[in-house]
Amino acid sequence: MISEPIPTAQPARQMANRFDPYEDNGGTTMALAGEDFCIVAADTRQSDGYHINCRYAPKAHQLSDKTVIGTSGFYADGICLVKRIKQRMEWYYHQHDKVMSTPALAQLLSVMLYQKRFFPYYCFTILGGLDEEGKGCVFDYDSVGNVERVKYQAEGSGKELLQPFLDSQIGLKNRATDDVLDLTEEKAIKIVKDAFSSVTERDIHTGDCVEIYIIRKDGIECEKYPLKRD
Amino acid sequence: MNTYPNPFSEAISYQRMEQYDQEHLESLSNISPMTRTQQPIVTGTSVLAVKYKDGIMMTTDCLASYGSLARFKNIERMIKVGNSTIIGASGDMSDFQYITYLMDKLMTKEYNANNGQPLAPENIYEYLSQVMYQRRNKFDPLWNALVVGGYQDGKSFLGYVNLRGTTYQSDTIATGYGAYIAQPLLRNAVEKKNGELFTEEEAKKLLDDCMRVLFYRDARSLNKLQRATVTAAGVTISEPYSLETEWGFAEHIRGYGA
Amino acid sequence: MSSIGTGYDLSSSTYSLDGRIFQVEYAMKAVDNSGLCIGLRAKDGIVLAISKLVHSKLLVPKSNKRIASVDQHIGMVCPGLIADGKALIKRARAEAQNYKDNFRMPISGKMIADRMGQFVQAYTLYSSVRPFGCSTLIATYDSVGPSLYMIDPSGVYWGYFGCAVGKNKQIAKAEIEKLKLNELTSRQAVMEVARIMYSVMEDDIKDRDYEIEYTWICDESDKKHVEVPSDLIEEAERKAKESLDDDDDDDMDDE
Amino acid sequence: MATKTGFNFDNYQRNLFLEHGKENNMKLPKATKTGTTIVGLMFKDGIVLGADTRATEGPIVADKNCEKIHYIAPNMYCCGAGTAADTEMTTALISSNIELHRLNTGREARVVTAMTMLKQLLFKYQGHIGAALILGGVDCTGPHLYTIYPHGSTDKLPYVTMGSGSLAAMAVFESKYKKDLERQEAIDLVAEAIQAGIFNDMGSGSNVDVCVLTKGKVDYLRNYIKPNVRKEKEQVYKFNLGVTPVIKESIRNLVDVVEVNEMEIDQ
Amino acid sequence: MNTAPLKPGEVSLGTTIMAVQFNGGVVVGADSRTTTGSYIANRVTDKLTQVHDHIFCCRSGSAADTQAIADIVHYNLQLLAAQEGEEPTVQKAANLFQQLVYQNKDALSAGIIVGGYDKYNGGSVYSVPLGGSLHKQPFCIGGSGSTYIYGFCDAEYKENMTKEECVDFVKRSVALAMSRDGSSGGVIRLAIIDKNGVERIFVPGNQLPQFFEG
Amino acid sequence: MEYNGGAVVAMVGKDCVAIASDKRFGLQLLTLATDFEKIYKMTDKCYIGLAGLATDVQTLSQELKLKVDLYKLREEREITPKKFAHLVSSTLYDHRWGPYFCEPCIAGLDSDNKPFICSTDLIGCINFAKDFVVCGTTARELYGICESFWEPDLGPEELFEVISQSLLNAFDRDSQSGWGAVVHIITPDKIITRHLKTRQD
Repeated sequence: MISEPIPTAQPARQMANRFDPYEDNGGTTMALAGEDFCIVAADTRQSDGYHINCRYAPKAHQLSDKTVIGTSGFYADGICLVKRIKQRMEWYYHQHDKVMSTPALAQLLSVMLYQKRFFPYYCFTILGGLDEEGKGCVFDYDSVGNVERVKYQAEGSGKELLQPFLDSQIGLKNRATDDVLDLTEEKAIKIVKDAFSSVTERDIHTGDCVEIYIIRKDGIECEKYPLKRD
Repeated sequence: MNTYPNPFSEAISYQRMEQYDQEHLESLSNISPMTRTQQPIVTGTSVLAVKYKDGIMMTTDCLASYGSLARFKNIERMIKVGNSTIIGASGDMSDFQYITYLMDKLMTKEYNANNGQPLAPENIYEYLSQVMYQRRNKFDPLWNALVVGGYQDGKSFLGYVNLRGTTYQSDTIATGYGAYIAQPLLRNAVEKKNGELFTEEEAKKLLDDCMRVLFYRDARSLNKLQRATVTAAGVTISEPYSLETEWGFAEHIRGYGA
Repeated sequence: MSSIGTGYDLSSSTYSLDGRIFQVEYAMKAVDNSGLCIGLRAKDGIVLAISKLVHSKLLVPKSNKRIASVDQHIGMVCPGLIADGKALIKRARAEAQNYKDNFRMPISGKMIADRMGQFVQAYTLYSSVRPFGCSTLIATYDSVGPSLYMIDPSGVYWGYFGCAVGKNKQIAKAEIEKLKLNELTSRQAVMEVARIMYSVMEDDIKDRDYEIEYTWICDESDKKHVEVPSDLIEEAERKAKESLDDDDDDDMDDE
Repeated sequence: MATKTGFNFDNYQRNLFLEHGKENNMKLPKATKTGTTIVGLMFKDGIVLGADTRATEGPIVADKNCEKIHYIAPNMYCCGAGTAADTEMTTALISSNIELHRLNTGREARVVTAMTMLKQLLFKYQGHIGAALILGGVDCTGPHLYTIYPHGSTDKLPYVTMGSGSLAAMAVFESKYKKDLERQEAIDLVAEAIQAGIFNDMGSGSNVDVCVLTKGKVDYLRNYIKPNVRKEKEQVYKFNLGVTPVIKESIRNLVDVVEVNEMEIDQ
Repeated sequence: MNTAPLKPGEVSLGTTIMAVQFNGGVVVGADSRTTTGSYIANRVTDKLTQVHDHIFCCRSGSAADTQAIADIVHYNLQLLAAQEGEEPTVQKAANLFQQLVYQNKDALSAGIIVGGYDKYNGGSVYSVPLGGSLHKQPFCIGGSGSTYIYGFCDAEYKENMTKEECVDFVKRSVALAMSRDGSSGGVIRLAIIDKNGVERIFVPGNQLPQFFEG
Repeated sequence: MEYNGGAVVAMVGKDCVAIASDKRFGLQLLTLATDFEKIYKMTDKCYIGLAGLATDVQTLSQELKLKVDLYKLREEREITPKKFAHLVSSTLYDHRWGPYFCEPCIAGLDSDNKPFICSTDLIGCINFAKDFVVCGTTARELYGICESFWEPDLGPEELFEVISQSLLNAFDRDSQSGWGAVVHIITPDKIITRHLKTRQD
């Protein structure tokens, strides 16, 4: 309460004493690599605490005809990172007269994240696309630039919920029988949709809509799939 | 057994004091660039804005609070930038005045350049977002949540940016308590229209209804509001006005229980 | 300016024996070669105009503006060496912004004129620099009302009701002096400016490509420095040409 | 055997040590909270209570369809927000005390009695019992609606909301509430308020529960609206039998399988 | 700090409360705002609590604490009245409040004004501020909003006001505090207590006295 | 919770229920034993899985077993899973101000052989679920994967595969649980217990 007699009016002190430069805007992203395609997906909810800021704030961004990036965590950092990458790609294009390849981008991204080692971008990034040979590739990052090339990965607020499902369905882990993964594009999209609808059931930060980018050698397609909005 | 005072104790403690002072000063100077951060002092509460048929409509009240003191009751919390953009601010008023100055500086530069391509609302929003984000990078944020509304070439624009540079664009935006109290009503109204846009009258009524609820429920609000519109005709900010309120149901409430 | 430098004209840091600074006077000559530039202070605003030759048919019409805004309420034109003029405009903008940075208010006409006067004057003091080869007309509309200043290359500045710089400025000045500026509206002033421009330039322009730029700052323009509306310019130029033709007719009659 | 009543503090010191001891910094597991939107509304003939059905553990949905409108007495129900176990146990305790009270007095309990019991209990625990409640009921003195805060303060109002979605729900009430609503209007308004919470507050979600209390009658409309039914999955993830590697198996039979000879039965 | 600060999440009565003597009784008044942070949890609270037929208390501070205290005093006064066979005096009620607040000062945050009428003393006003002291005053203001109107009240208060003057004084004072204090607001509730009983006055939020706004 | 680690999950099938746990016993990131089963038999057709601080897991399991046995002596009947759930709940809530650091999952068939599962939080808030319940350090992983894999009306063997695959893939992504797993499938006439082959890292 406000103690009974206040000597003088006091300025508001509702904010923390020390400014916290980070905000967690939540959201889940994932990517998986097929033989000749790649899928990057991210939900579109932007939240702050228990409040939904916006139901459509895209977290996946197309960088070139062969690459898509997904970031979750602190939205402003994510946007800034994407902007800087696009700028670097532009410079690269003008210097070398070719579009940066996905693996080259992946390396650049790692360096850019590490450059801010002591004031990191608070975002969980996934880069997906086609490599020079036209094969699907996925790169997974932590917030300070550790990078790993993987077949499939989930990141963001729903990471723990999503990853075991991918392990089972795409990684075919823990199976005594000789199951073979025949990952067609249609099947992969179905898995992505189910993965997101499942995460939405249990993770409060994920929902509203998922944007699924399908990267093929002849271009990128973006499919929107509605999720629950509660 | 008697104990003798240590003849050196005073010297030692003095030395320690000095050491402490030194360390203390060092530690102070080490953290001083990080402790520049202030807190909001003179503050404004919610800003509400919606897209409607003719452009953008935005509402704020006229209050600037000093803690819980309703200190200034004739504050304008919206500014016109150029002929097709408006910025509404909640949060610290000194920072908002600085933003006003920045905007004037930007627009003067544009005016002098006179290049025949006036800044679109999107451009002003982008500039503002970058300013806000860069200031948070310096641990010296502009303590505001800002709403940028604009209408140009037949397109409405509505964007939000806060002290950390977080941005989003939406058909309805509300800052401060408005985000919790008004936004549900605004979203509901938009969904009920099924993709159609509000007419001017509908938008006015919607925002007034929301401001009324905010006046009922936000202890830092005032029943003295201004409404701004951005349309093809330009930017207008209304004179302050008040809303009808309802209290009658409370007359016969007695006590808190028994 | 009939004196010959005889060695005292090599530096603006050197006086001549009779106490003149030839470099500054040469700078004024440079201004006199400029296309005619007129500023009129009417009762509710100011009109600026400058004529300029179009050097090449390849230039986009109406490009390469000579009159610039320094702030929303300040117009400025620097007849004379174009590049020097640009430098002055840049400086003026910096001064206007600097004033705003400090005082959070738009700079007054008096202050900007004073600041620019000092700046121009500083370039008459040192051997390492050359005085500006241009005069400066500053048109402002501030809390005191409309005002017009002209700074010449020496750094001297005065407030004017009307002034003319450049080729045939004497004739133009004589024409301006006939006007009752305190009774003129800005609209009428535009007409007058166009008329004077055409009557004075007459000979030079007969066979050369030229443009005249008009700007104003008045109540009609919301106290902002903007280009004069094109319909008004057209009307003014048409009338100016008509009166020229009349004069020609008169001349013929005389003959 | 003498039974001790009340809370058991055996582990209290130990847990302090585990959580804050010199070399320990164990995190206490999160208790289930109901972020929650709960509301109550007085209408012409009684009270309508409403609640969402989401229970959360931090950012995870622990229960998608829990019940937050608790039974107190045949003429009284109570919505709970806050620490789920606390709302659950507090209302159960008061419910039982009210029943005893009813048996002792031989009269239907009054709402104000339950309210007083609740506020005194919560005040005793000084806010440590994290139960924010909306109590509604109809008794011989008419319909009553109260809110009870965790620290034990109460309010008596014609329309109330609580929980993390209370602001969203209150916005709906403040803009649409009217005195003496009809029953269906009241239910619709309550459902709209709860849905404002469900869709705008991430601590609230799933379905709308409604409870209508009128003189001598209670209609508990469990899952009155289900605006968040999960869509059919794109495919079914069934596994072939034997896909999981098993090391050893043991079977405990609960039923003795006896070979019965038909002949013997006949005899 | 020997008084309890507000516990996290506790509901507080940011409050402007007031009690004034006039010839023949007292007028008590209060705003109606209850806040958690700057959210208004209840905009039409009744902070005037009747603890006996002719005795009111005005509550400020923690809603839970003041309600608990008022309930206890209410109970004790009823008991006392039954035992003594006559109405309790205002002073007795005030003493009860003082005891409770003083003895539990480290657990409570409650600032209370007691006002009422009894046949021995007529109208009287007592203040029990945070630490649990007791002060008899001709008029008394309390709560966070009161800081804004001390000057006004000192200037405007007159001894031996009529009932009407007194009501007007309380109304204007509370309205002034409400207009400046974010923690006070809503409606003004008044109660006039004299030998005839209690008369309640209600001033809705849209009919408050108006003052300079700027 | 994070001190010893552990994962427990229970699921409903068609006329059967399954409950499974990992077998790791650790001290933070150090694994001490790989035969620590966290599921305890309470009655013939009711099992409880307890994830959390190992000492509390054991204490609580014994306290509960005592209470269940006393109930049987007093009432001369088996406690039903639902009643048992309330018993667990009130036992935990007794310790509201000094809770046991563990979360139970309960699975069983009631007297009509109707499946029953539930979980509670550490102070006894019951979550009656119709599909699955999870607890332990692997809860988030389990929530996600069960949400995708669980289907209504699974037979005992199908249910076994679903619960096993869910558990195995979930705890592989949790450093604090794993190292073997055990699954109990409770059907009206028998309890099948299977130990699973898992990664040992």
